Amino acid sequence: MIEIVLAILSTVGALSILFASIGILRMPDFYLRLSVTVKASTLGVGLLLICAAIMFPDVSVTTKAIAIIFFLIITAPIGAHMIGRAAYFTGTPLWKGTIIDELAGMYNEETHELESEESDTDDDDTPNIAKTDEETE
Amino acid sequence: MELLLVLILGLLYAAGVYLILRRSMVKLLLGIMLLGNGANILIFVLGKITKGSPPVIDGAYKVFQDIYADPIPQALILTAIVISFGLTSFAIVLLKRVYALVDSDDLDDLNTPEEEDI
Amino acid sequence: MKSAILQTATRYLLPILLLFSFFLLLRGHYYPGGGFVGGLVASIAFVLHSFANGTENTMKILRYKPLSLIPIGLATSAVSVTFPLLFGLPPMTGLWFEEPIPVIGMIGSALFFDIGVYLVVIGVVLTILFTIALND
Amino acid sequence: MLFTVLTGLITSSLLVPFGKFIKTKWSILLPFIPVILFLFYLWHVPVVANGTNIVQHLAWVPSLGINFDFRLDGLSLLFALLITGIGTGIFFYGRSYLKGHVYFDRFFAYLLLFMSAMLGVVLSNNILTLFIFWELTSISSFFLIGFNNDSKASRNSALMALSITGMGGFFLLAGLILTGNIAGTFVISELFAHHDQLIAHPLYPLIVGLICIGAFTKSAQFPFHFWLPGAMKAPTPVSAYLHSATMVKAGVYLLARFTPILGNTELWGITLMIVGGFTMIFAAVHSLFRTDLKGILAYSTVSALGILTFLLGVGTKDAIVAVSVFILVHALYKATLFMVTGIIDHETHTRDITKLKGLRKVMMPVFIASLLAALSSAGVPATFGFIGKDLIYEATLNFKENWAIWLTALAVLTNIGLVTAGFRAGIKPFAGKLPEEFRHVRLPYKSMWIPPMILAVLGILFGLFPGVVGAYFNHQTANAIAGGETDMHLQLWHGFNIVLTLSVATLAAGIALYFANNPTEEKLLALERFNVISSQHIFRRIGNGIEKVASWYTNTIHNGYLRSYHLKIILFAELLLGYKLWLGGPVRIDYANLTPLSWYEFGIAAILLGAMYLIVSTKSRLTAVVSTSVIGYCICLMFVFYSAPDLAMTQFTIDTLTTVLFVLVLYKLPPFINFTSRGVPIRDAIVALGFGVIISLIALRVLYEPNSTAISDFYGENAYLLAKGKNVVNVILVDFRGMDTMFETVVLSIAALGVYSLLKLRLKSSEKE
Amino acid sequence: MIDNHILAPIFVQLFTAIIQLMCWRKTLTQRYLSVGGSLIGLMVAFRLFNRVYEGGILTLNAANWDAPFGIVFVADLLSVTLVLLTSIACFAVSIFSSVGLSRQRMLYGYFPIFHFLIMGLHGAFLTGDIFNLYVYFEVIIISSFVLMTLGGRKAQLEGAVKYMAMNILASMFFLTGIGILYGITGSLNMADLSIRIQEVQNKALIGITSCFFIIGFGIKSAVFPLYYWLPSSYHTPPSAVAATFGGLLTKVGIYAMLRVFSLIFIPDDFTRILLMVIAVLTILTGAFGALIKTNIRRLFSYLIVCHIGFMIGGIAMFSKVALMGAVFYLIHDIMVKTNMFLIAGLIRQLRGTMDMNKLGGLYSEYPKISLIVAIVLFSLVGIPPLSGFWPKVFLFQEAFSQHQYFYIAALIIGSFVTLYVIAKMWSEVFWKNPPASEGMENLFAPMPPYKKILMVLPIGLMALATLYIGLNAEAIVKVTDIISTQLMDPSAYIDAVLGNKTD
Amino acid sequence: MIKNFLMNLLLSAIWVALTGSLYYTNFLFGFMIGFFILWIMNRNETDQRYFYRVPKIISFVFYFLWELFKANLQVAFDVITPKYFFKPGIVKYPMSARTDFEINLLTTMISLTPGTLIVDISDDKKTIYIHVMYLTDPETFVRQTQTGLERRLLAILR
Amino acid sequence: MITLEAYFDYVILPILSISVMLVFIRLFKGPAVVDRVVALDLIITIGIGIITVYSIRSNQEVFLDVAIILALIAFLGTVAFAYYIEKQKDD
Ligand code: NA
Ligand code: NA
Repeated sequence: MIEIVLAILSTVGALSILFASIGILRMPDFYLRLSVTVKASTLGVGLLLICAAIMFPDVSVTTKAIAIIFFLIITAPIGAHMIGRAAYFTGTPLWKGTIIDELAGMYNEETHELESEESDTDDDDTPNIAKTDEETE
Repeated sequence: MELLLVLILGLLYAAGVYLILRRSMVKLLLGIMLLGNGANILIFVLGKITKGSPPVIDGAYKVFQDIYADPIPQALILTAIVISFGLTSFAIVLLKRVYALVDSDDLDDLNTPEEEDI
Repeated sequence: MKSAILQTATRYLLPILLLFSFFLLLRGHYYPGGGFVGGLVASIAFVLHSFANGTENTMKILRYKPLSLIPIGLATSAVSVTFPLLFGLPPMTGLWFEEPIPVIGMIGSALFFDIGVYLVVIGVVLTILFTIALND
Repeated sequence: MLFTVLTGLITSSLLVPFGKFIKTKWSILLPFIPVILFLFYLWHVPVVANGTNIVQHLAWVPSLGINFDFRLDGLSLLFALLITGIGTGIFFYGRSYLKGHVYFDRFFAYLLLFMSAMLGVVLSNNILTLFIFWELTSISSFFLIGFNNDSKASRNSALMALSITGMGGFFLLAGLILTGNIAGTFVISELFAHHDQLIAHPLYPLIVGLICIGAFTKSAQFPFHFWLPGAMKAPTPVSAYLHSATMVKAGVYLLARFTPILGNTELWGITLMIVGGFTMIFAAVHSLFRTDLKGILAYSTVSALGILTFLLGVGTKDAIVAVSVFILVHALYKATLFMVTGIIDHETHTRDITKLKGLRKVMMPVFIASLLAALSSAGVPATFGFIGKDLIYEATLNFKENWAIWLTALAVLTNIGLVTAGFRAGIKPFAGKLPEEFRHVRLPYKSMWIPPMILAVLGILFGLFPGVVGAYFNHQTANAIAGGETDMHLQLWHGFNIVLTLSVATLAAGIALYFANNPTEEKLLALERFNVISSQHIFRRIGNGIEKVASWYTNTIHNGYLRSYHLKIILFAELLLGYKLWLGGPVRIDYANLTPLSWYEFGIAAILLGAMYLIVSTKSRLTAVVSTSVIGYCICLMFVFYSAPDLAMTQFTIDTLTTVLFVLVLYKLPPFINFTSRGVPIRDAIVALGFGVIISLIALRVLYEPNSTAISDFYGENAYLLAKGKNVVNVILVDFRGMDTMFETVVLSIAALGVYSLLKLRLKSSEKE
Repeated sequence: MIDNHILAPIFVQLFTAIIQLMCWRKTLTQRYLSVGGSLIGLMVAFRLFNRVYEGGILTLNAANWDAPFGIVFVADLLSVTLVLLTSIACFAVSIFSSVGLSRQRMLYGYFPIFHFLIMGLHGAFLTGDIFNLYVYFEVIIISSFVLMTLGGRKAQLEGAVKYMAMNILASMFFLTGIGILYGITGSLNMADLSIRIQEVQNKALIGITSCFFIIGFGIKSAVFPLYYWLPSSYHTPPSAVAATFGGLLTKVGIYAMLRVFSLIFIPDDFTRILLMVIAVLTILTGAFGALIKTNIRRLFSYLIVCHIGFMIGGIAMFSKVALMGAVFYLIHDIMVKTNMFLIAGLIRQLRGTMDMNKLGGLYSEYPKISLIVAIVLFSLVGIPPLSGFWPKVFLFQEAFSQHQYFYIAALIIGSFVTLYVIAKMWSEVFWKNPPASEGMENLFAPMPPYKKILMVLPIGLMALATLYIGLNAEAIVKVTDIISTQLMDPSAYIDAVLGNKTD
Repeated sequence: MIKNFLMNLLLSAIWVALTGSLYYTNFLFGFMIGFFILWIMNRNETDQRYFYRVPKIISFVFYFLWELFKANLQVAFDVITPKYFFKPGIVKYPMSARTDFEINLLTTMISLTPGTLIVDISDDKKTIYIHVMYLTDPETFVRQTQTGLERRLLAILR
Repeated sequence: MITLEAYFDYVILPILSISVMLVFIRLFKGPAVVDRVVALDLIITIGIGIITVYSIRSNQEVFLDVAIILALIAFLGTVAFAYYIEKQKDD
């Protein structure tokens, strides 16, 4: 019984990871890659860790597994946010099929400050801000 | 498999050597780091290596019940890693300072003919 | 490079990482860990904090210059190394209290040595990184 | 005898603190040092003349066989007397000559040092001790030649003299040690017994070569002669003392000393004869063209030294007798002439014989001394020089039949030159009408003209009583050189024979030449056209050539490019390791003993390789850093697979920190530029791959070497029981090998301090050190 | 014999450095601590030397683990001699730098790092464990990096990049060698290795391993095809630092070679020929370089290379006499080279430059200082009976016995070039009238008298030590005799280290 | 509320001590028993927030997991099929969440759901910019998130 | 009957290994540095998975300690790179 549970959990976990890696390969732009990979991999690794927690009948192992999942859940979104923001800021192009970009022109170039409302300094044609890129795969 | 490790370490040495033959200071630094890694793996693989049996005595016991990996190379590599961290961090900063003074990453520019600059 | 998300997260991560670094330090004699890794993790905690809040703010938390940790750590290690000389034993000889203490286990000169290492590592890493960060 | 050597050394060093004191009237104390020493050696004359050798031994470095072994035999005594005797004269003379000079004290310090060293050379009974003093004479000579150190010519001459004699010195050292090695002793008196062994040794030619180079450089033999005329930049007392009477004769002394040890062979004889013979005629001719008094004397000295060398090469008993006498003859007249020259120079401020005239009118006593010396040098009958010349001719005439005529001709020609040179130096400045400009010239202090006068008079006295002189001074000298009994009966008058004929002819020809040919600037310039083939020129050319080669070599090999240094180091390593590897034969691989290959390992390895490729090929610096991180993390995983959790943790944290560091530093740097051409990367790649392959092959070979696990087993068994820890790696780090860790933390601390100072410390330009 | 005092020289330096770190930015305190610590270190070293000279080899098992399980420290006569010499140099440099160095440099940790460097040197000389030796090497190189860059002038940093790159490369070779050595023997204790290496079946592998050490130590000691870092960098740091480097750092490479070749890899014919070729080429390379340099410190740098060749030749001949020569030269060289760079520093203080073309007139202005300098310079040249002469006698002797004529030629050339360049330097720097040029500043004259004395004092002390070595060569010969006996027959060393088990 | 939670924890600890087996399952079981006991005891109290919140949290967890699962499937399908179905866009999202903790939790949740990703947060912490994979209409997305995820989350926290 | 061990060995671990290699292809290709950074982050995350499975397979819980460290601090690298990328744009 428990073996079947383990097999299912690990299979789902491994497949999530596989999808994440296929995703990062296939997705047409950076943001989509980022979006696809972070959660799938977190989910996949989380499931594998649950397997480990079940396999070792030890409190300490379960604690560790939970701790790892917890840390992943805290840190993965932060990492994704930081790099996504950096990418956007440095003008990493969006996929041509992107339908809307409400962030465009919201950054203050000098201070990196981000307004919640359109400020009067904004300029939609700021060359450094991400543009949809026809050449992206 | 040891052969794989041997292949890896050989290539680490090769890549390290290739990089220290470049003109860029950053590549020099990366080369040095790769060489260090190569040396570490060499020490590692030349000790007695085992899979899945770390040299940690099981909680309940006082001595090992099973085979365990040779701890000495591990201790040596640990020391070596930490030492190279010290060297590398100093080197990185040196690079930064040299770049600030010479305004170049090119090692060939490091030949000020000035004799009296102390 | 301020990010509100990173800043808030760091608020939880800093204590967690520090706690974890103590954990690694104390259990080093029994499980993977020890002064080095412990010190490295602790310094990473502060580095993270400095990324989120700026190095100046991290320095404020630390109060003292990380550089001053180096001699303290070195002295701790060096004293625990030379301490056995007082008993006519060679330097570095392990001296142990008779009874184990719960959680930590046996207390001995090795632990003090490791604490010294831990402090040195923190001092070193933070000195290096913060000097660079503040130098720009 | 030790005290005689040390006296000079000690007083010399006492002059450092008491320099000011000795500049006062107390300088009168100085000449008494050589006087006392001279009397000491004079007192030994009767004893030594009986054939007794006085030996003294004092241990110094017995383990090396280098001791203060002194031995006073005829040869040593003659030289010791010359050194102290002429030294006495020079000290008196020099005291007046340099009166009031700022560096009066230094001058005498050097001179005392030199005197001691020279005494050491001639008294040593140990060839290494001899060498020590030998080098000291070179050094003190260096300081004396460069005494007028604000003159560039003076400095260059000093450097030249030291270079030539110093180079010879090192050859000599090699030769002496080789001699000692073969004979098994460094003691001269013991070496005599090894004569046959030494000349039979296959390395005998090498010994002769090395020792001759040492002697020839010191005694200014062709082609090393040119330093001596250059050395005339020294103050005249120095020229008189070192560069005519004593130091330059050290080479002759050495050859004489080694004649019984290495001599009596064709190699020895021919070498000395050729070099000496060529030198004597060459220098004699040269002396004819000089207009500078000291130049004339210098070349005639070289010529005289050539004669001595030549005679030692001839090596017959006659020749040796001639040597023993001619040393004394030459010392007496040449020192006199030099001192006279010094007086002239001191009073008239010129040494140009085309300008000097009629000085007899203002300095008669000087003229008398000078005249006597010139006569002796010319070998006019009834002078000691006459006896010397006779003996030379006798030696050449009695040489092997076929050669005798040629050698004699050579000697005659040389002597004609010397006669002329002697007259030019000794008579010409005093002859003729006194020009207006020299009217004010006065006779110098007595202490300046009395010493040359004494020496000149001795030159006549000895000529009048040659038998006594021979018996007391020269007989044992000749015996010492010959290593056996010689026939020494000096006479003023031999009757009319071929030798006398030759002497008279020489004198006549010399006088004729003196009147026929006057040296002028033009002639000297004409002669200098031949400088291209002169040895000085050739040496200088060689020197410049060496300097060019050195410069080319140094700048080529040490070109300032780090990558080229690395390339050379790696190539050297590859050659060395590759050769050793090739010697070891093929590498076998035993698959049975390997741990199984698994998927995850394979995946990680593939990534590692990819990352390595990326790192070497990328043009983006950040990509390179990312790849480095990948490598680090993959290695971390490898450590996990192979049971090293501690390593994995450390590797991972450190890698992350390194990345952070890179990131903090690198953003300011420009992107990589592809500097090099296409060919260079391929070459480097081949070199790099070669290195990797070599390391891999070595690793494979070691992999199958069974190694003892005794120590790691000990750690495993005792980690908990004795060291109270279960993580063996950590126990090793903090206990078994805790010393490593202790100093590893020191490394880290220093790195941090370094980073701190590197970034914070900004020196002001005023802070030099 | 086990003795806790072996580690005293190391710990004196360690604690001096730590306490100085605690007195961060208090330069005056640091100066006192430095001189005091060096003095104590010197006394401790002298005591240790005496004990070993009289009582034989001492050992200490760190952490109380028997050899070969723990790290063992061994004080044989070679080690303690070098420790003593290092302590003397340390004392001199410490005094010199307390007055001769800019306060800015002291503010940023000059003294602690200097003492860490000395500690590393002591450790390297005293340890009996090959990996521990590696750690000390790293202590040495990292502190030398820091000292070399301290001040951060452009030339300094440029030199430091090259210095660092090649020294790290050397460490890499050394570390690789250690890995292989562990792979074939399973031990790191040098005495233990000495025994176990003989049990290794695959002799070719021993040869390969030894090559790593030759290259690693070869780079450290700056021998022919590996020396580039030295002339690229030694002219750049402050003189007090250059003195420590010039006198001591390359010598650690020589020491390490002596140690591993006497204990672990007894030189075979190939190694001897290789080392001899290296020696000859090193001498020539150094001589050539010295010939063309006009900056006195660059000139000294090449002379270091040249004279390293002398010692390597001694090791190459590997016999008792040859090693006596090499060790004697080592002793002489440490004293003289350290002092030479101090002298260079003094000259710089006096004239504000180190370029021979711009220098001059020191002899007439400072005759007594010049005299001291002359002693050192002529010792360097090997003018008998000064210190540089004696080892050459051994080297010549053994070279003739082994028919090493190329080496003899190289010895002659090397000695001659040394003589020539030093005489030239004397003529240019001391005799010549100073050329009139602006920017020439005398930093020495305005110093208060006590500072002047403190600056010349170390040079004088070292010169006295050099004179002692030269004039009382017999004492040194005795020491080198014992040392080379121990090196040629390491059984005493091995017994001292491993024999404790049976006690 | 906190008092209740601590009491509950104490009870579960006592349970673990009584049974003597230190396992998570055992602890969880003890917690459930404790919760039940406390609920029985406090039925008449006015402050019932604790007893409402715990089921809410549980239901939120399941809600979130379900959303996670759905979105994951969708993305996975998109990833492995050759054609792209997504219509990405960056949407400006005005938050109701105010405290740091609320914002943090919300952003984490949004980021962890496949298909959405926080690109940045405005400096006044009122607006977040979300990269959305399957975007039909920005207003719809904002409304759905506000009523779904954010409302449920704030219901627990406030 | 297939054992769970074999299932881990021959199904799960290969899947993970292939995944990690696929991710590396992205790292290799880029094109932007941010792509590489994300790929690196993913590699580490998958690495945590691999370590977890490996620790199950070798029955050694100590390896999970390594996984904890990875989980806790891997993102610092990503943060650092993000910092770098933004800063670099500044200059
Ligand atoms: Na996310
Ligand atoms: Na999402």
